[in-house]
Amino acid sequence: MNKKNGGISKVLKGENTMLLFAVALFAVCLLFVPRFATGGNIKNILIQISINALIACGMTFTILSDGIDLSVGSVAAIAGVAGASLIKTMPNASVPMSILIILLTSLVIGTVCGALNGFCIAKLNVPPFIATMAMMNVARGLAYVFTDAKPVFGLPESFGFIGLRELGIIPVSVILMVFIIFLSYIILTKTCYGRYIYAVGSNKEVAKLTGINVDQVRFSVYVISGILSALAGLVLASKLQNGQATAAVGYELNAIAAVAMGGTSMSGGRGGIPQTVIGLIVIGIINNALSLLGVSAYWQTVAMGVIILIAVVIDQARK
Amino acid sequence: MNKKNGGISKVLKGENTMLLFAVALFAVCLLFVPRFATGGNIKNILIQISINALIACGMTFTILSDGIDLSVGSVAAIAGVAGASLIKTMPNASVPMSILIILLTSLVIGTVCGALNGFCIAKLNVPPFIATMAMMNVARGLAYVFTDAKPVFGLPESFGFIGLRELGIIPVSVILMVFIIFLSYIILTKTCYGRYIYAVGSNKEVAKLTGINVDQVRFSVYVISGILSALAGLVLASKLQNGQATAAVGYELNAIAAVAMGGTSMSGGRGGIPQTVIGLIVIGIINNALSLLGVSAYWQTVAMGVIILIAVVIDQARK
Amino acid sequence: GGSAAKSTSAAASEQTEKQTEKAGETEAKKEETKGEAKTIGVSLLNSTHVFYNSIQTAMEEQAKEYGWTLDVQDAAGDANKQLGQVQDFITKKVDAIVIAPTNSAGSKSMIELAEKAGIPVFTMDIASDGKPVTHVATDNKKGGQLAAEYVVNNILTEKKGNVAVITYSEIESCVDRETGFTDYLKENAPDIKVVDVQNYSGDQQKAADVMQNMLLKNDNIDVVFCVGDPAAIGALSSITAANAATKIIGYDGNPEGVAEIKKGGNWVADVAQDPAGIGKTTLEAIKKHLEGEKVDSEILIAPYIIDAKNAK
Amino acid sequence: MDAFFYNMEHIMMEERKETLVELKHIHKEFPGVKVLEDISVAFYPGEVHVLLGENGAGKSTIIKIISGIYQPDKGEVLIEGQSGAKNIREAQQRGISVIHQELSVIEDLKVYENVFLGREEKKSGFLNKEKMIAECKRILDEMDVAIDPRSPVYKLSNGEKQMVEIARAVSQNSKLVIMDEPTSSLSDHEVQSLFRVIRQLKKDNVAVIYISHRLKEILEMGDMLTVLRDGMKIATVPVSTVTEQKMVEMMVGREISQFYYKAKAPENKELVLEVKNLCSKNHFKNVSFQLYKGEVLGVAGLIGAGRTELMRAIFGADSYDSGEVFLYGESLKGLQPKEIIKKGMGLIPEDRRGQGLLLEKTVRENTSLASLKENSHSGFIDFSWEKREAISYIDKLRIKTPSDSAIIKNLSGGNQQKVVIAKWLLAKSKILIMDEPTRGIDVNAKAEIYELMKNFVEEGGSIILVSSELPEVLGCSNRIMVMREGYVTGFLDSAEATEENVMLFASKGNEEVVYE
Ligand SMILES: Nc1ncnc2c1ncn2[C@@H]1O[C@H](COP(=O)(O)OP(=O)(O)OP(=O)(O)O)[C@@H](O)[C@H]1O
Ligand SMILES: Nc1ncnc2c1ncn2[C@@H]1O[C@H](COP(=O)(O)OP(=O)(O)OP(=O)(O)O)[C@@H](O)[C@H]1O
Ligand SMILES: [Mg+2]
Ligand SMILES: [Mg+2]
Repeated sequence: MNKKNGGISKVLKGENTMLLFAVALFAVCLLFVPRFATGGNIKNILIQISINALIACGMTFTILSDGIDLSVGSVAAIAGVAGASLIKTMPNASVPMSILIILLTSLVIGTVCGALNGFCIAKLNVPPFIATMAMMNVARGLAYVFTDAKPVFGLPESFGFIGLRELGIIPVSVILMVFIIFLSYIILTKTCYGRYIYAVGSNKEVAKLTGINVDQVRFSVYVISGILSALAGLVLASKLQNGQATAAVGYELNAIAAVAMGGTSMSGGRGGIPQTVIGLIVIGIINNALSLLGVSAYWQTVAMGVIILIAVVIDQARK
Repeated sequence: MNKKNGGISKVLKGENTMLLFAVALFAVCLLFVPRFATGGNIKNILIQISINALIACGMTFTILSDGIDLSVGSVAAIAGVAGASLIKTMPNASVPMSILIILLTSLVIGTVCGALNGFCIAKLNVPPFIATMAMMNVARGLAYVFTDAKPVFGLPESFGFIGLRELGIIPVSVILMVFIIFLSYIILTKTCYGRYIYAVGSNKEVAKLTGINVDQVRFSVYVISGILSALAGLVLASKLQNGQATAAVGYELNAIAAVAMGGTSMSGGRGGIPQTVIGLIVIGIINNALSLLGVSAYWQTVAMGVIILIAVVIDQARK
Repeated sequence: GGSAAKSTSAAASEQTEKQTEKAGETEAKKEETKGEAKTIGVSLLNSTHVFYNSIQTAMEEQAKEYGWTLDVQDAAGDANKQLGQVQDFITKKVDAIVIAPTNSAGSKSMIELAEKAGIPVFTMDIASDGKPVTHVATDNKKGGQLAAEYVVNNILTEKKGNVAVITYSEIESCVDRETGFTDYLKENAPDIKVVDVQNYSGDQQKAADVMQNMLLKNDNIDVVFCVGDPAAIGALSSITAANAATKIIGYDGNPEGVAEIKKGGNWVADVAQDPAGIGKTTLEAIKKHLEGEKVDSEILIAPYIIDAKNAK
Repeated sequence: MDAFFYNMEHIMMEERKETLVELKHIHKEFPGVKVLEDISVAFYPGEVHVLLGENGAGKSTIIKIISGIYQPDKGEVLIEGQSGAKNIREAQQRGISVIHQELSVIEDLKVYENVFLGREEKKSGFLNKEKMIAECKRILDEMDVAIDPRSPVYKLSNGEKQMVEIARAVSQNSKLVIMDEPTSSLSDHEVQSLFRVIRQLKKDNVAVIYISHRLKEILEMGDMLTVLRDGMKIATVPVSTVTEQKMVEMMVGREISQFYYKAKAPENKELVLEVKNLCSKNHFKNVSFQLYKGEVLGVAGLIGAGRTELMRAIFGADSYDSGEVFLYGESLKGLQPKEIIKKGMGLIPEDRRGQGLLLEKTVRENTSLASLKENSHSGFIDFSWEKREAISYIDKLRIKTPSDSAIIKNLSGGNQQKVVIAKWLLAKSKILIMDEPTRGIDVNAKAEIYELMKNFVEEGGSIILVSSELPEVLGCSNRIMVMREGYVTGFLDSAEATEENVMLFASKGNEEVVYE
């Protein structure tokens, strides 16, 4: 909580420019984008960022530890495919059963992929960029082999609970997102483990000489990232009611963009979940507004690039 | 030349494992892959790596300076489109004229895109990952806007000179590749400028204290990368006899893979062109061999990931 | 196949004419009734692909004629992004939604969402696992068959020889073209051997590379079937460079392909889809539906062969 | 008294004419801290001008202003009568070279590349490597240091890196050479080489600004002395007019009665740590020694003797080839620092910025890092404990910092070092390995640290004190182990330890290896 208050008071003092930018952007959209200011649309934005949010939380862990995880999209795809195939064998699965399957599959697939990444990085000393790029190929390839590039569909209704249903007026996927964001925030700011991630990301040698198990920390962040990516893949499959090997291509860049845009340092040690959340919101608002404004697809690409740049430039200029 | 001898003697001493790996891989392919050992195939491999080689040389500069350039593929696309559109207005262009157009377009487009990247990074202090990711979006988007996503075709014969013709038995694109590799090597190892790139990549603060113009160095590597990417885009357009906004998608990862695999540090200061060349060759051989062996597309993806990983793990284990 | 295609598209254009007339007659009436200036939300699979581009152009022309507004979005091959776009369309309260789904499965939830909001959904090109009002598409398996027929009837008339395929393994509709092609040969000309199938992943340059490798690996390839025109362009550059005699059959009917066929080189034929037909027919179906008429749940636009004879 | 100094300064200024660099009424502030107030001082060619002051007094800030890194808020810098340098490059071009307080070499480049960085020799546009290597070798030989010009810098010991930086600065043919604590990681032998170089510079009429916390050096080398206290100038006087006592008084504002604190050697020898035949290729060979409860074991040697490598190996940070380390009779073979720390050992590394501190983090976070887990509630950090302890150590060690949440990067070097010490005191270590613990620390703080050490051993702790400053080793240790080129060449106890004896062991050959 400390930090959050810090964040807000910093904004008031004009220090956290990116949050200021997000607020300004939101205000501009409220005024100028038709139908932006409806409850339904705000809900849409939240739903639209929820998948990226899960992945970006995991990415925050790896980037803070001075790593990176390029395999997130592929892990999401393979988990989605695996979960869909599994649930397909139970046409009458109940909602709790579906949720159980989703959580179990995330845990298993995410842990396996993440542990392989983590092992190569922490134990075999492979640069994170390479190790996770290799995993990106391997997981994606296996998803193709497994499904022959055909979507796995015809899933039981109950499978859609997490991705499609709402509890009251709040979509389940949004609740899940908020929960994961909160959990990640707590881990990173309130626990020793979180502090160790920052330490390792700031300076591995110092961390080691201070008695932190650097290998363990580096290993574990990839497992976390793997599990959250797999979970994202399953929410995606649930939302789309199928699992497909081509899902989530290029999501690593979206997630990295959200993390880096908020101000988390790409070389580790500085930043955190609040920054990632701001990045997610800014990107989510831009995407939504451009789409509501009916900007052509090509110009959307250009505009996205320019706005991200402007946001970061303003942020840097203040420092 | 020193370095090269150094490289070879190091291999003999078993120090440069990645080169050893490349040699072993080559030997295995010679023995077990049908038709691998033909002159025609060696030529094919060289042609196949030539585009990536141009981009990877530029990438080596940015990575050595502790940066990265994600915009290479988009810059290649926009340059290809621009060059093709330009040459299309001269249906009877001669070969020298075509070459001139290609070189001029590379220079102009590459310099503009690279300078924008460099300006944001060196002057506005935007993290390289973000700045070049923004450029990746902007350049790609503009290429689409410019062409409405339609290929620019119906180009004069002469435009194919660089991409398709051979001088004697050596393809022009291969000659160009060798020239650019050689030039990059000389710049990085034999000039003050090259030395400064290493210094900046190794430690910006200290480099600044020793009076190196850090901003200038950081700026210029992106211009170099831009020009080489644009050139790659034009060679590609020449080879395929059209310019396309969708060209070279995802080429940044191929180039980074080549650079990083050879052993150049992702955080700058260590590595160089010989390492990149080894990386290019290993990736080229793997791709070619898998294709010759008729491995299914899905398994090719998996195999690529696994082999890259094995190579890097062996390399790390030796250290 | 070719004749069927013509009849369908002829019928389609006749319909168009009729409707335009009708629209002219009822112009005065329409101004009174609300909702004549409709807004249609369109989410394309990949607007950077020439094929979808042509669909878009045709739709825009048609919409202009109707006085409608089109809101075209690009899903860039990402189902999740497409879902987001459908949600945005619902927010915008469009009158109808057109989806070119990114995959045969997965658009069901989008259709349901829109239905809940009372907005009719139409699909194009790739069939959905949900129930749209109407689905307008090319038959991709059929397209593959057409290419194979062309090989048997016009190139390897002795029903003997070697053919290869450059496919796009990650895209289902392209894999359908591949299987349509190979299955037809297996059944009707078993002596024509498919000696190699390679993936180009949508990258022209990769198509050039795999073509190079295929030429080296196989002593003789008579024909290469490319599941998309970009692959054919890549293949052409390698075949030209190697001075090989391999003939190319492309797929899509894009202008650059037609231009090559007219030149009379190695690229001899192309399976043309009729993107303009798909676009127009879809809008027509929407119009009918909004005016309360009943429309067929599936309208197939048959592909047809373009070769030197009918290339224009 | 101040008036007296002022007059003297005045008289001397009139005597001499050409100033090389002159500061006039310089003010400098950082957000929230006034660092320099109204500083005026002049530097002359052929003169070694010493800047003296406690940690955080503003010495480094002055040299950063002269060398164009910072611009003053008020006042002006004159270089040869012209206005000051706007950036580092310009300062360099105008003949100013600097050895910075924190090691400033590029680790990935080779020695000769570092020495010539920014002013490479060229032949027809390309680098002339042969010439640079030869030239570099000549410079290093002149300085009497045996470093291969072709060796990558990351392979050198800290002291060797420092020599490389010195070589770089003095070979630039500058008009002014600024040395900010050049000797902080050098032992006597190298200090003498450096002094030879400085004497040569003086002969060549080069101006030298010299900063050091080693008072003896100042008396030996300095011509003029400027003393700073809390960002203000106290006085500028000729070195010949002061004594060590006087300097301390001017600097601290009071007298320091006792400087070194040596605890009594323990009566009954209770073995704590035993090292047996420890070997590591290239670094140290066959090292054996014992450490007893309540004792300070000094480790002396010239640079590159392998002391740092040995300590890291004992601490589990590096692996070794053979031999064994026993802590309370238990072998530490294969253990990581994490486990060894749990058993009660702590290491204060020689390179505090690279290995001791998380520079971007706060004083509080750095202080608590080693004991976070032990004081957590099932994995959750106890924030109130953390803040309490951080503040209490800021008090106890008199760490000069705006608050416990100040970013440690902005503290002066000496205060940073105190935070490292606080970290291990808080972790309740029983055995502390201190590698150059007073590097860059002012006399006052040094005395405080020595007192801390004494209290620590008196309460039953043991210390291995690695230091290149002989008086410190002699003054604080109960026993001294001397190393040379990776070998232990001898042990001296309190009674027989003199500078001469230690130097004898530190520079004699392996064949004369003597064990206790
Ligand atoms: N960038 C900065 N931001 C804020 N405060 C700073 C900064 N740099 C230095 N200071 C403060 O300025 C004061 C003077 O620092 P300086 O480095 O000049 O001291 P010094 O005399 O060189 O000390 P030492 O002997 O420890 O090296 C210190 O209190 C330090 O905390
Ligand atoms: N990473 C390394 N790789 C290779 N050699 C190294 C490495 N680190 C240190 N050395 C060598 O080991 C020797 C001992 O270095 P060490 O740092 O232990 O010396 P030291 O006695 O602590 O000296 P100093 O007082 O200079 O710190 C040095 O000569 C150095 O060249
Ligand atoms: Mg200082
Ligand atoms: Mg040392």
